Amino acid sequence: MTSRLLPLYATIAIFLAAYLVCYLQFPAMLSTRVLGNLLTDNAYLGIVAVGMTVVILSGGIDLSVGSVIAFAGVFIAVLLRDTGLHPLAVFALLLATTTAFGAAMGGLIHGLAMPPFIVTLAGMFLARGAAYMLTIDSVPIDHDFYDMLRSYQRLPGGGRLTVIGATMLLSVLAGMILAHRTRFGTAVLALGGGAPTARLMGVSIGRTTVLIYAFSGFMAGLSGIVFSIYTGSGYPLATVGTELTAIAAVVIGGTLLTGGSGYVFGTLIGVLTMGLIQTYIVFDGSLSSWWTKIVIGMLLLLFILLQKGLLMLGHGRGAVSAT
Amino acid sequence: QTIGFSQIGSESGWRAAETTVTRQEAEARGIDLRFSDAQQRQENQIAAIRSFVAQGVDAILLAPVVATGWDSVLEEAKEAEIPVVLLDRQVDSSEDLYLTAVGSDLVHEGAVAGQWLVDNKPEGACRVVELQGTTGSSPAIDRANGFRQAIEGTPDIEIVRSQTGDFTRSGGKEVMESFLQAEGGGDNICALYAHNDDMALGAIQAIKEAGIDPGDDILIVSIDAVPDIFKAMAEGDANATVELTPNMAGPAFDALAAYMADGTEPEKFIQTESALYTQDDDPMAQYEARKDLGY
Amino acid sequence: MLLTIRDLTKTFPGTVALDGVRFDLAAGEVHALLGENGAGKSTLIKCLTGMHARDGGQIALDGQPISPGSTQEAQALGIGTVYQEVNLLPNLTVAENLTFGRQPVRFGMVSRRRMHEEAREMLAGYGLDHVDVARELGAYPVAVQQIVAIARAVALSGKVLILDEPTASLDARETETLFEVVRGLRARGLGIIFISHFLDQVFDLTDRVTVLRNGRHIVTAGTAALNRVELIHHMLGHELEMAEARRGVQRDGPAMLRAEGLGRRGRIAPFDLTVRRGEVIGLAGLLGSGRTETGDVLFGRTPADRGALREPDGTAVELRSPRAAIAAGFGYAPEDRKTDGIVADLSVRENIALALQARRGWARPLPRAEARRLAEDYIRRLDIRPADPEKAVGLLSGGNQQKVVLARWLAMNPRFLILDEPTRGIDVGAHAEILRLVGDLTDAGMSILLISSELDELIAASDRVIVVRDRRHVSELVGEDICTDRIVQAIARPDADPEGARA
Amino acid sequence: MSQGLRRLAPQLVTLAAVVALVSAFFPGFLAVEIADGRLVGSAVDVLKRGAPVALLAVGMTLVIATRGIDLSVGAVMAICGAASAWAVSNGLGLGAALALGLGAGLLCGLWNGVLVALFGIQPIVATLILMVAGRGVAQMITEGRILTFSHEGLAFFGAGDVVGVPTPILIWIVTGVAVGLLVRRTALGLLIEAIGINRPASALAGVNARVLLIAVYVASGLCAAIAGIVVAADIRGADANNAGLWLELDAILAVVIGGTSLLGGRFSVAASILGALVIQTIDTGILLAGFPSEFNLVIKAGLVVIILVLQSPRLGPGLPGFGLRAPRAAGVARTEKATE
Ligand SMILES: Nc1ncnc2c1ncn2[C@@H]1O[C@H](COP(=O)(O)OP(=O)(O)OP(=O)(O)O)[C@@H](O)[C@H]1O
Ligand SMILES: Nc1ncnc2c1ncn2[C@@H]1O[C@H](COP(=O)(O)OP(=O)(O)OP(=O)(O)O)[C@@H](O)[C@H]1O
Ligand SMILES: [Mg+2]
Ligand SMILES: [Mg+2]
Repeated sequence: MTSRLLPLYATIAIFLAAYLVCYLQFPAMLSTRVLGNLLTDNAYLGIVAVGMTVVILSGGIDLSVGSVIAFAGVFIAVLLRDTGLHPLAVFALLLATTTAFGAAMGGLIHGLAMPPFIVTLAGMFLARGAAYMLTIDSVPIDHDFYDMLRSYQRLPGGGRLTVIGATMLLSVLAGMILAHRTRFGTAVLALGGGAPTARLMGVSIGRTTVLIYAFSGFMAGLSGIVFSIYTGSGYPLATVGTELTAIAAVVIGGTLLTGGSGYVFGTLIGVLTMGLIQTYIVFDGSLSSWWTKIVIGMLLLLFILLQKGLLMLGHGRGAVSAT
Repeated sequence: QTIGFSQIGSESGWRAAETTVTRQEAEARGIDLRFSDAQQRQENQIAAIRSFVAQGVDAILLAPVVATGWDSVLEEAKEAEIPVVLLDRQVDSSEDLYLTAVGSDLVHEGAVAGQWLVDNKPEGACRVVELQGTTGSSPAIDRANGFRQAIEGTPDIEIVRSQTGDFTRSGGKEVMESFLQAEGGGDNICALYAHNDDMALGAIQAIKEAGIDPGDDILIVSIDAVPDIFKAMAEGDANATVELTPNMAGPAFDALAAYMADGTEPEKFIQTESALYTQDDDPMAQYEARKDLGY
Repeated sequence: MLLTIRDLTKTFPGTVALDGVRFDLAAGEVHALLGENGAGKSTLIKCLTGMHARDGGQIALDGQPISPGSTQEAQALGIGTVYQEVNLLPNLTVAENLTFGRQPVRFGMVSRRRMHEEAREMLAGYGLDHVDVARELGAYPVAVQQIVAIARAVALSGKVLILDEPTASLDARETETLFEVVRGLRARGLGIIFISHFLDQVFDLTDRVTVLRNGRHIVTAGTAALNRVELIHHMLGHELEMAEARRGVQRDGPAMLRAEGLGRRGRIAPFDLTVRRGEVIGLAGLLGSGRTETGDVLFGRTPADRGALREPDGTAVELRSPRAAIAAGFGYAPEDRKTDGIVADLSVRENIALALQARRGWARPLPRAEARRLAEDYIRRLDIRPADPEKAVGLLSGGNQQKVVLARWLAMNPRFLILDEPTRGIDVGAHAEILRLVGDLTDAGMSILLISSELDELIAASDRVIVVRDRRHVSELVGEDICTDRIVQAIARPDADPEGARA
Repeated sequence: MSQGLRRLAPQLVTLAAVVALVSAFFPGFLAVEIADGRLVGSAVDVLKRGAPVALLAVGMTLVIATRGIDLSVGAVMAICGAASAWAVSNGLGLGAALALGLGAGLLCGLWNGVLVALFGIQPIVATLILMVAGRGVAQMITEGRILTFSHEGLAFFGAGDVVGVPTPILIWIVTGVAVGLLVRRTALGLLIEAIGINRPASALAGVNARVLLIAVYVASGLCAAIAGIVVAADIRGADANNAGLWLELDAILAVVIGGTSLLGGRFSVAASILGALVIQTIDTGILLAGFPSEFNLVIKAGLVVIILVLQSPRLGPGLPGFGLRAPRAAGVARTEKATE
C-alpha cells in the first residue's frame, strides 16, 4: 500500500514545509486572503491539471490544453457578443466542442498509432489557430450571468472563496473519484502500466484512449470557462505554455510521467506549490525579469530533488538499479 | 512608500528599458518598488495584483498585457483602497476602477508613421509591405489600424503584403526575405512599415543582403525609437521612427504623489508624446542619449 | 467437442507461423499443446483469443463458429487465458488485477471492500494466504504474480482455460497447487489447454496431447498412449541425443576466483565461494531464496557492500558495475530475458554482438561482416529459428529469444559465466543442446555458475551444488551428494521452516 | 546505399509533395539565380532559414533515440547566442566568442545529461527546468536587451556565404554529415539505439548507458549552441527573449516527421534533417503565399496532421512510398517501461 502513496506524502510534506518557510519570511502569507487567492488564481490550472493527470496516468501527454483554454475563452466571448445565447448554452456548446476535439485527438493517437506528444502538438497549433480565426482581438465579456459567477464567499480575515476556486476543488474531487474509484480509472492506470498488457487484460485500448483525451478536452474546456470568468474576456494569446505548467504541476504532485502511478490529489498539491512559488516571488518583489525565470527553474528542481530524496529515504536503500 | 509594479515581461528591448526607467524613477523618489514579471501572461498579472493587495502595498502600477479582463481584480484593489495606475497600455474596464492611465495612443503612433509616409513617399504608386507585431496583440492591431487611417486618403499608397514578424529581429528578417522574393526581388517595394524597430532592423539586414539599399530604394518607417534604429538612421538605412517613451513611470509617480498628498484626481489618461524622428534629427545624438537606458 | 479449430493459418512477414492447424478440445479434459520453440503454440493461442487476426480457418465453441476480436470478447465467451509473456499489471494492486474489468461497483464507484473480499475469495485454495490483496502486484515475486494470473484466468473461464507455460517460473510445490486447481476445474467440466516444455508435467496432468512442428499439426493422441521418446520424436522430428551427466567426471581445476564474505545487506548474506577453472557450480533453492541475488552481486549488478572477490594471487576483482565485471571477464545471462536480456527492436545480429561491441568501445565498431558471421554461427549452433540474423529479436518466439541472449554471452567467451535460469521456456531439444554446450565450454576452461529451478538439470550439469535458503548460502554438495533427495533436504530443512517443508 | 534511400523515401516523398504544393501557390519557388555572386531564391531561403531547426533536429534525434526529449534547446540557443555576442561586443575576438558559445552549449547539455542520467529525473521534466531557467540566464547575459554587435567574423556564420552558398546551409550540412558519419561509422549509433530500446538490458550487456546518455544531451546542447550562434550572427545581435523561442517543438516535430519514434530506438539523422526542411518549406511557403497571419497556425497544423497521417504505420501499405518503416517489435516483446 505505502510504496504507491509515498510520492504523495513526500509532495504534501514538501509543500507544507515550503509554506512554513514562506510564512516565516512574510507572515502575511498565512492570511485567508492569500489562501483564497491561491485557490482562485490557480483554479484554471488546477482544473486542466486534473485532466492532464488522467492523461499522464495513462502514459500519454496532452500539449493542446493551453491552446484549448485560449480557444474556449475566445469562443465564449465571441458567441456572447455576436449571438443572444445564454452563457449556459454557450458553455454546453463549448464543452461539447472541446470534448469532441479531445476525442478526435484520442482517435488519431489510437487509430494511427501516433505518439500523443505529436498528435496533441498538432492539436495545440490547431486550437490556437482556430482561436485566431475567431478573432485576433481580445474580446470582453459583459453579461449579468458572469457577474453572478464572479461572486464569492467571504472568509474570516478578508479572504474570498470564489465560485471558480470552489469549481476547482470540486473538479479535483471528481478527478479523484474518476481516477481512483471507477473501472475507467483502473483501465487508465492499466494503460499506463503498459498497453500490450492492458490489452491482454481486456482493456479496450481504443475506447479508453478516446475517452481519456475526451476527458482532458472536457477539462480544458471547463478550465477555459473558468479562465473566462477569471479574466472576464476572451483572448487568443492567453495561456501560452500552460500545458507545460500543468505537466510540471502533475509531476511535482508525484505522478510518474511514464504513466501508471500517481494521485489526482497530489496534482492539487502540485498546483498549489506552483502557485506558492509564484506568490512568494511577488511578495519578495525584488527579482528582475531574468532572475524570476531562473528562480522558478531552480525551485522546480529543488522540489523534484527533494521528492527524489524523500523517496529514496522511504525505500530505505540507495541506488538499486544497475546503471 | 511601497508600490507594486506588475510588468508584462521582458519580451523586447523597449520593455526592458521601461523596467529600468521605472526602477530609476522609483529610486529617485525613495519608493520601495515591488517588481513582478508576468512572463507575458495575464493570469500571472492578475495573481500578482492580488498578492500586492494581500500584502497591503500603497499603490500598484500595472502594464496590462491585454486590454480586457481586469474588472474583478481592479475592483478588489479598489475595495482595498489601493490606487492603480495603468502604464503604456489601456484597459477597457470602467474608468473609476483605476486612478489614471499613462501611455501613448497606439493608434496615433500608427497614424504618425502613416502620415510620414504620405508626406515623404516618392512620386507615383507606392507599394508598401507591412511587418506586423505578434498576431492578436493590441499594439499590432492598433498600429495597423492607425497606419491605415493615415494612408486612407492617398490612393497611391497600397499595402501589398502584411505578415507577422512577432516583434522580433529574426522574425522581421525572415519575413522580409520572403517579401523580397515574392515582390520581384524587392524591385516592386517602395516602403516598409514595421510595427516596431526591432523588426525593421532585421528587415534592413535582409534588404541589404539582397543587394538593395534600405532607406533609399525602400523607405523604412517604424515605431518605438530604440537606440539601434537611430544608428541605422545615422547610416542612412532607416528613415523615420515614432517614439514610444519608456518613461511612463515618472508621470505615474507624480500623479500618485499628488493624489496621496491631497486627493487630487489626475486626468484619466495622461498621454505621452508620440514624437516623430527622422534622419534630420541628429540620430547619433539620440542614440547616445538612449543607449544606456537598458534597451 | 467443446472447441474445434480447423485449418487455422497465420503468416507473419517472412514466417508461416501456423499452416492449416487443427485442434480439438473436449469438455472435461486437459489437453497438452506441445512443440519446439517457435512451433506456433503461442500463436495458436493468440489467434484463438483474438490477439492476432487469423489469416484463415474456422474456430467453433460448442458448435457455434466464433471469432473473438479481443481478449475481452474471448472472456465474454468463457475463454480465460494466461499468456506466456506479459501477464498482469505490476502497478495495480493484487485485487485490482484479479477483478480487473469486473470490479464490484456501487453508484458507479468501485467498492474497495467488496473488491478485496472477492479477490481474497479468488485466491483461496492457491496457498497465497499471506498475500495482501491491497498491495501492488509488483511488490510480489514472479511466482506469486504467475499464480495471481492463473487465479484470474480461472475465474474468467466459464468453458475453456488456456495456460501458456504457466509453470515456467513456479517451483514444485506451487506447480502441485496449480495442478490441484486444474484437476478440480476438469472435474467441473472445463476444457483446459496446457502448454509446457516440462514433459513430466505433461504426463502427470494431461489427458491428450497435440504436437505442432513448424506451424503444422503433427499428431493428436491420448497421453497414456505415448511414451516420452515417441513424444520427443514427434516434437523434434528426430531422436534426442542426451547429454550424459557430469557426475563422476569430477574436475579439480585450479581455483580461479575466491569470494570472501561477499554480500549485500537486505539482499544476500555474506558468503564464501571458490570458483575453479572449468567447473559448473549449481545454485539450488526456492523461488526468492537469493540465487539471483548471488548472481547480481557477483556481476556487480547490485554491487556488494561487504567482502571481496579475489583472483588466486589475492588481487581484488573490481565489481562495482556490470561493465567492471565484464572487463574482468565475466558474463551474465539474466533471469528475465524480456526486461533485462533482449533489446527487442534490434536484430538478432546486433543483439548477439552487443556485449562484444560494448567491450570494444564505441570507436571500434565490429565489422558488419564479422558480426554477421558470428550471428550465423550461433544461429546454427543453438538452432535459433527463424535463421535470419536481420530479424528483430522481439519477433522471435520466447525460447529463441532466450537462445539469442545466451549467444551474446557465449560470443564474449568469458572466463566466468553466470546463467540464471538459462533453459526457462526452452524446448527439450534446445535444452539438451544448451546442457551439452555447458559441457563443451567448461571443457574449454570456462567456469559457470548455473542457477536453475530444475533439479534434474542442476544435477546433470553441476560439479558442485550450493543450496541457498532465506538469502543465505546454507550448504554445499559435491560428488555423490548431488542428488535430488539431498538437495531437497537441504532446501527444506523442516526444523527451520515447517511451512515450506516439501519442495 | 539503396537501403539508406529506402529509409529516407517517405521523407523525400513528403518533401517533394510539400514543395509541389508551395510551388502551386508560388510558381517561382524553385527558381534559383545568382545575384552579386551568391545564390538567391526561395528555395535557398528555405535551406538557409531551415538551419536552426535542422541543427536542433540533429541533436534532438540522438536524444530521442535514447527515449529522451530535450525541451531546453530553444533556451540553450538563446544562452549560447548571448554568450558569443557578449564575447565579441566585449572585444574578445572570434575564437573566444565561438569557444564561449559552444562551451555554454556543452555545459547546458552536461547539466541536462547529469539530471537525466545520474539523478534519474525524467527527461521532459529535467529539460523543462533548463527551458524555464535558461532563458533567464540568457537574459542575464544580455541584461534584457538585444545585444548587438558588428563583428563581421561572427556575422559571417549567419549572413555570410562561401562561393555563393550561404554559410548556415554549409553549417547544417557539415554538422549533419559529421554526426551522421560519427554515429554510423562507429558503434555509437547501435549503442544509442540499444539504450533507447532497453536500457537495463543494455547496461547489463556492458553498454555504458550513463556516459552515453550524458553524451547525447551534450551533443544536443552543442547542436543548439551552433544553432544559437547562427541565429545571433544572422541578425548581428543576441535576442535573449526570442532566439529559439518554441523551436524545440519544431525540432521534435522534425524528428518525428523523420520517422524516429518518440519511444526511442532506431533513428536516422538524415531523415530528421529532411523533416526539418519539410517544416521550413511549410513555414516559408505560408509567408510566400501571402495569407493573413492569423491563418499561419491552422495551415501548419493541417499540413502536419496530413503528413503524419500519411506516414502512419497503420496506413502504410496502401500508399506507395510510405509505410516503409519496419513494423516495430514493440507489440511483441518490448520492455514496457524503463523501471526507474
Ligand atoms: N508478431 C510477430 N511477428 C512476426 N513473427 C512472429 C510474431 N509472433 C511470432 N512470430 C513467429 O511465429 C513463429 C511462432 O511463434 P510462437 O510464439 O507461436 O512459438 P511458440 O511455439 O510459442 O514457441 P515458444 O515455445 O518458444 O514459446 C516464430 O517463428 C516466431 O518468430
Ligand atoms: N523491490 C523489492 N522489494 C522487496 N523485495 C523484493 C524486491 N524485489 C525483489 N524482492 C524479493 O526478492 C526476491 C526476488 O525474487 P526471485 O524470485 O528473483 O528470487 P531468487 O532468489 O532469484 O529466486 P529465483 O532465482 O528462484 O527466482 C523475491 O523474494 C522478492 O520478494
Ligand atoms: Mg510461446
Ligand atoms: Mg531469480
